[in-house]
Amino acid sequence: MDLSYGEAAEAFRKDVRGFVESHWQPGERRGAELKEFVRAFRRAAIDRGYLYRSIPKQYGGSEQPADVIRAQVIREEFGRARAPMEVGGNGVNMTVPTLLEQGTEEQKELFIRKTIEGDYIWGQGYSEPGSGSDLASVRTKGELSPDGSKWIINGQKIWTSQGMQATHMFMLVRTEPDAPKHDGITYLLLDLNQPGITRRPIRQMTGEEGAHTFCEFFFDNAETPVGWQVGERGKGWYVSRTTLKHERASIGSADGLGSQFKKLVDLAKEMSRLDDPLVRDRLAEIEGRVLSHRYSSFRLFSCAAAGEDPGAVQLMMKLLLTEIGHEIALLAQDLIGDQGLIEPEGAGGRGPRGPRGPNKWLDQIMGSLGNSIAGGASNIQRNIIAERGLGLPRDGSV
Amino acid sequence: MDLSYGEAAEAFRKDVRGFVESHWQPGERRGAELKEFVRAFRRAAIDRGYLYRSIPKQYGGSEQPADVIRAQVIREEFGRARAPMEVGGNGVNMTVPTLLEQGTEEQKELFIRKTIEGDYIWGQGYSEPGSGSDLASVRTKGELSPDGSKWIINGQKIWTSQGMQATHMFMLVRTEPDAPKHDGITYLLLDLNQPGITRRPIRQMTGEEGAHTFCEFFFDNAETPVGWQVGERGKGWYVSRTTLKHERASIGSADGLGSQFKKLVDLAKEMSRLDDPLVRDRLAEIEGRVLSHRYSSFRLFSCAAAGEDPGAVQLMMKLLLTEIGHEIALLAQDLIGDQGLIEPEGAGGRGPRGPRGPNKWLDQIMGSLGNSIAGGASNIQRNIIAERGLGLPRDGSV
Amino acid sequence: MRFHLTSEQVAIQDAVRGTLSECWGMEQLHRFADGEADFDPASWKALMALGVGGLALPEADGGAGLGLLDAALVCEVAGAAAAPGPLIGQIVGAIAVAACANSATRELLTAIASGERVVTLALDGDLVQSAHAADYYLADDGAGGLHLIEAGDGVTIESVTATDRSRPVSRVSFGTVEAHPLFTAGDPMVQRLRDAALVLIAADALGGAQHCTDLSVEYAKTREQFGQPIGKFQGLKHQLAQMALEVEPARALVWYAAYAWDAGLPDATRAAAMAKAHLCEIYTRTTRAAIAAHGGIGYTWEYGLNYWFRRSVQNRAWLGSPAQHRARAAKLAGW
Amino acid sequence: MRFHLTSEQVAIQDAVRGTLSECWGMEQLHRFADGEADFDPASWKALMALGVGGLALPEADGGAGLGLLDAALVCEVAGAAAAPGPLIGQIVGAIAVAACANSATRELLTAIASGERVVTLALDGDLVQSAHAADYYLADDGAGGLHLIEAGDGVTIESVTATDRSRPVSRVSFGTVEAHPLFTAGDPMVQRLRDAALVLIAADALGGAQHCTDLSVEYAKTREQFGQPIGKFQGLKHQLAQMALEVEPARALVWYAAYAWDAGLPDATRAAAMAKAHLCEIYTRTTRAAIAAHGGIGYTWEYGLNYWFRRSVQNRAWLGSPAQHRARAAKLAGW
Repeated sequence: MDLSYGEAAEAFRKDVRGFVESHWQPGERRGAELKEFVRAFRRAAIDRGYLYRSIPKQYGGSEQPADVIRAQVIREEFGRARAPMEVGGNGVNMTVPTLLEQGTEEQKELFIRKTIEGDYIWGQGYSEPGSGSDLASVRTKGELSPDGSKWIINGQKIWTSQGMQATHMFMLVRTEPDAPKHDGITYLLLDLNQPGITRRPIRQMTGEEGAHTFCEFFFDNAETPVGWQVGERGKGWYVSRTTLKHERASIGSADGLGSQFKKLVDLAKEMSRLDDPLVRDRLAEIEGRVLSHRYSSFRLFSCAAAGEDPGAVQLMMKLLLTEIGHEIALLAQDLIGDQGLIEPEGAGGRGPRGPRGPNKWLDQIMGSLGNSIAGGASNIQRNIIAERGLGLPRDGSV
Repeated sequence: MDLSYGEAAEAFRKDVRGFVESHWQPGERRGAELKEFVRAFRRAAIDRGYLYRSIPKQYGGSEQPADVIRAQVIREEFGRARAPMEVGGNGVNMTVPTLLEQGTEEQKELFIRKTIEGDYIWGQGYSEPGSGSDLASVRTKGELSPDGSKWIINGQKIWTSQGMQATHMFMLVRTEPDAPKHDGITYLLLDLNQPGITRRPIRQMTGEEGAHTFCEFFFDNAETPVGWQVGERGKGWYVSRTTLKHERASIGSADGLGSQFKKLVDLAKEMSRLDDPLVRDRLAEIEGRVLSHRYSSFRLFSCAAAGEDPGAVQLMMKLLLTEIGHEIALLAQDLIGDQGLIEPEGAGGRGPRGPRGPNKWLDQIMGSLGNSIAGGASNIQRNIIAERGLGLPRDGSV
Repeated sequence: MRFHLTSEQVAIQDAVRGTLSECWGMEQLHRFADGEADFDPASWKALMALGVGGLALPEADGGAGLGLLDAALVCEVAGAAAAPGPLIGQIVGAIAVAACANSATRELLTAIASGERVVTLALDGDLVQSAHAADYYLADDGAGGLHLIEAGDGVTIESVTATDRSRPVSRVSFGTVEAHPLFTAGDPMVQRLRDAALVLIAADALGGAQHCTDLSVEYAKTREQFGQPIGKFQGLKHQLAQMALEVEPARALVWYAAYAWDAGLPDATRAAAMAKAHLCEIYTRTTRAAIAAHGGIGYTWEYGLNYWFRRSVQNRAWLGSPAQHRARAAKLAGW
Repeated sequence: MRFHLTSEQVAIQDAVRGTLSECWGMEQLHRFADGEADFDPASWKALMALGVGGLALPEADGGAGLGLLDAALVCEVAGAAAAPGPLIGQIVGAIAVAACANSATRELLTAIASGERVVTLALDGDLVQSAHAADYYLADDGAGGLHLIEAGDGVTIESVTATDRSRPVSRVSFGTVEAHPLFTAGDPMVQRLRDAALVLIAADALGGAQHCTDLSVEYAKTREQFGQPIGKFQGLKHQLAQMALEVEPARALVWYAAYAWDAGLPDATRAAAMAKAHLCEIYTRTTRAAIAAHGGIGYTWEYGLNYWFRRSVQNRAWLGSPAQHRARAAKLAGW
């Protein structure tokens, strides 16, 4: 085994670093000026083939051969310099790949470039109040207008991330009420800037409620042209299953977890608890799982680079991360002790707030519960591991 | 609340203690002589109304009004003096109550006295290799002899405790192969001393094998008179459900657990680990559950004494005990460390054995797993708690 | 021998439950949680009208002549309802004043037992519940003595955003204040009062954990997924059974700790530590499990589960963490 | 960048698995477990014929020129099969002898690498695997130095009933013995050899835990209860998923520890401690979970699961408990 990326990659790293150093000089720019500078930087990065590598040139991508190592090197070098990477979000991660696989030429032309340049921000319209994990139980209705030119949408969607900023939505609506559960659904794109759509932020247990939280959407005769339907009518469920390919493998989540664990150790030190044998033992126990996650993500990354199937472990990463999050939360809560009785600056709710000291861990302590959003998600994960990973018989819950 | 038994009970305690002191003087008696002395002592205790209180005098019992407090006092006083109590075992705990409720006059006459005097030892014939928790899936066949005078039994039973000593068996056999699962079963009594029956001890993971372990029974045209059938033909499943009433509540299991926990603390001291903060914390954490179990058994006992329903907690005691057993096992294993690498005197298997020191905890470390005998028993317990205790919908597994 | 609730005790719990259900529903909880107040006079008056302030006082002192056990049963119901106000401080304060020798101080008893005057705890640290509303602070002097400090001059109160929205704390510091000395360092009552507080916190945790379990079970019965109530899926079913398996047997642990305190048993102090440690662990695990069992809706502010989670955060840290009390219990056992 | 097995490494595991499946099935395991022998020549010869003894040795020393990682992969398969014999001692012994300066000692290398001479570990305590069969004992002198002690005069062996029936230990004490000094106290090789042993124990635990999980999954697919395979009941299903969730990600932890040792990375010692602690915890939990998942049959001696449970008992205690290695890891991290 060898955790170095190899000479070719290091040579490539030189190029990337050189590019970033010469092009990412935001200096004192602010506001609109900075925005324009970022835009220009991204364009240059695309020309170099550093961003949107899986997206054809004609739609604004750089159309590069898939290469997870290069992709990782790019992430590392851009990250090192805090240079802007792909805009990310649902648009780039879900809308674009779906359109590339199943969209019409017109749709690709219409949406992809605007999306990767950040003009269009996409909300996901899958979950509904009644659906939870059972995403196929879509109730939001879609009906063709009398002249057959547009879809009329009525119903409600929930748990839409970035909902307050979203300009567009990709959604599942029930268009064939009488068809079997999975066959009466159509996949639509929707412009959110129209009457007949109201959105409401969902306040979370953390109190968080601002721009970056989840939203609820209410549709009252909202409209979208039939041309914005992706895939066949009634086949929307299968369109939504379009899995994401192309350089998805990354060591990102492991790096995030690693630095979170480092912060946990720092917290123990800050609270003068690092010499407590119980704390040391729990830290080491948690780190055993943190490192298992880290090295497993190396393993996934390595398999992806070699184009090999890593097997069941890839089905376990999400649940593993969730469980480690719970363990970190429990230890963090014991470490902050009394400090946890006051909310940190920035938490939702009333009145003057305490300083953002160790109590800022409350965000993680509560936030770690957010991973179970969408009805017993962890139990769904366990089913996926058991059925797809271990080959145990299905019980009809996924 | 009040954990004393009250004056009446203490007065009664005096009587019992007086009786025991005057009658339980085994002295140097051994073997047959001791056996006869024990027999005589039990007879005297029955005359005094101290043993077999729920069994009518005509069958050899003392036929006393149900009184859990008195029953508990008797247990305590007999226990204090290590005087012999009821013979116990499946016979007294299951056969006798079942016969009292559903047996024919002839059966009561035939079996009860012999059972409570210890002449008949009963094995339970419920589980089969294929059945596990699904006890109603009985495959052992019972067919009437041509002349209709006896049942001919063919098949196999497993997990019969005290199987090597048993003289008789109460069993479920399938007599109506075509009837629905629960309605084709008949409850039979059987004399085990006959050709056509072979028994084999089941060697357990502890290595334990021999007189006190579980057994497998093979029936090859074994016979029993039709008169030994309990309840209606085909209704055996419901006969076997006969629940045990009369003074069942006792603080026994809690006392057992309490002294086991005390031994665990002694082990920590013996291994010089009692000053290890991790050990102290784990001990206190386990004790929280040990005491919850202890005080809950007080609660059950108190409800029984008052003839009130304690509610769901009574469904939880078995699983709680099982889980505490696992926690104790894990800590004990860490406490004995290297000593666990040698089996204690008395463990099954080969060669010379190590001394019976701290390694004797291996019996508990492995034995705590025996609680899950009979297929995922703990999951069955969880279902019982969820369905009968919390009123959640049945899923067809119990 | 009696180790389960009497019909009178059940009746007390029903009365408190009924009263709170009238004046402290989710609507009031939401409003209070986002308001500025650290005290809710309406529910306080309603509770005090039931005489819970003096429940544990001798009849001679105008109390109900009941014990800490009965007070714990009240705190259990209050915990289940996430009731506001320094209920635990009031009960412990009344016991303290009733037990003190100073007749001038004892004159305050009637007003405290009736709840007309509000007492809150100011022990270990500077975070105090209902600090703005309190008339008296039961405070330690750092040297082991206990005092009843009067609100007013010399008491500085700094508002903060409390994590526990149902029992908001403020930062309190004492300068030169009016204080009634209660017990000097070493007086056995000092430990007894701390033990009483621990038992009542454990009882509050018990009620909260029970409530979170009940909510989860109810939700699992009604919420449908994949064409059946989610409570029919064995995975969730067993998780709910596990929650109940933690909470229900622990009830007797709280009962015993209260009973041991009332009966003055030698292991009363240790029983209080065990109950506080064990129930607060369970409360933490149960609130987390309840939110997970609910999925998305459990994570929303509106649904309200988070108020119990936040309450569990305060209960856990209040007067010492579970690990600290387990360490005390180990010491007290002579390990 | 490469962090998954090569086809050669997969082939090595297949070869070892195939060889063991021929000479070490449940029948042999049962016979050995109840026999008096502490060594099984047949399976040992078969394994050594594959060259596993010298796998981690430079080709110059007649080894395969591979690394500890490859040796760990072999130990993983041996753990899955509950293979007998001091395999870990042999591999570590070969590395030790190959690395020592004394040419007379190095002459033993061929016989050791080939498995013709058997090496077992006698570190920390007096319990030694295959003590009767061993030709050499890799022993510490209590002062931090390592020696290769020859079997024979001065070596006293007391037979005991070992808990781990697949790798039975005996009590060994050394009097005046023939010993080849290997490394003196403070020589970095002393720590390196201990680290290697820890990694190989972790690998054995990984294989054993995987085997117990696989057996449980297979059983759940075939065993029927209440008219369906028990593996369809979500309760058990999720327990099996949880077992896999523990074992599979931990595989990479073992890989990394071995890789760090081979590459001589600065965190190699810490990685070895982490792997030993974490995998032995998992091994303990997994064997217990597997027996519970099987129900009655898992508790029988015949079924054989208990051999892996017993093996997990030795792995856990061998060269230090998980808690001890977590404490070391904390120290090594500078916490």
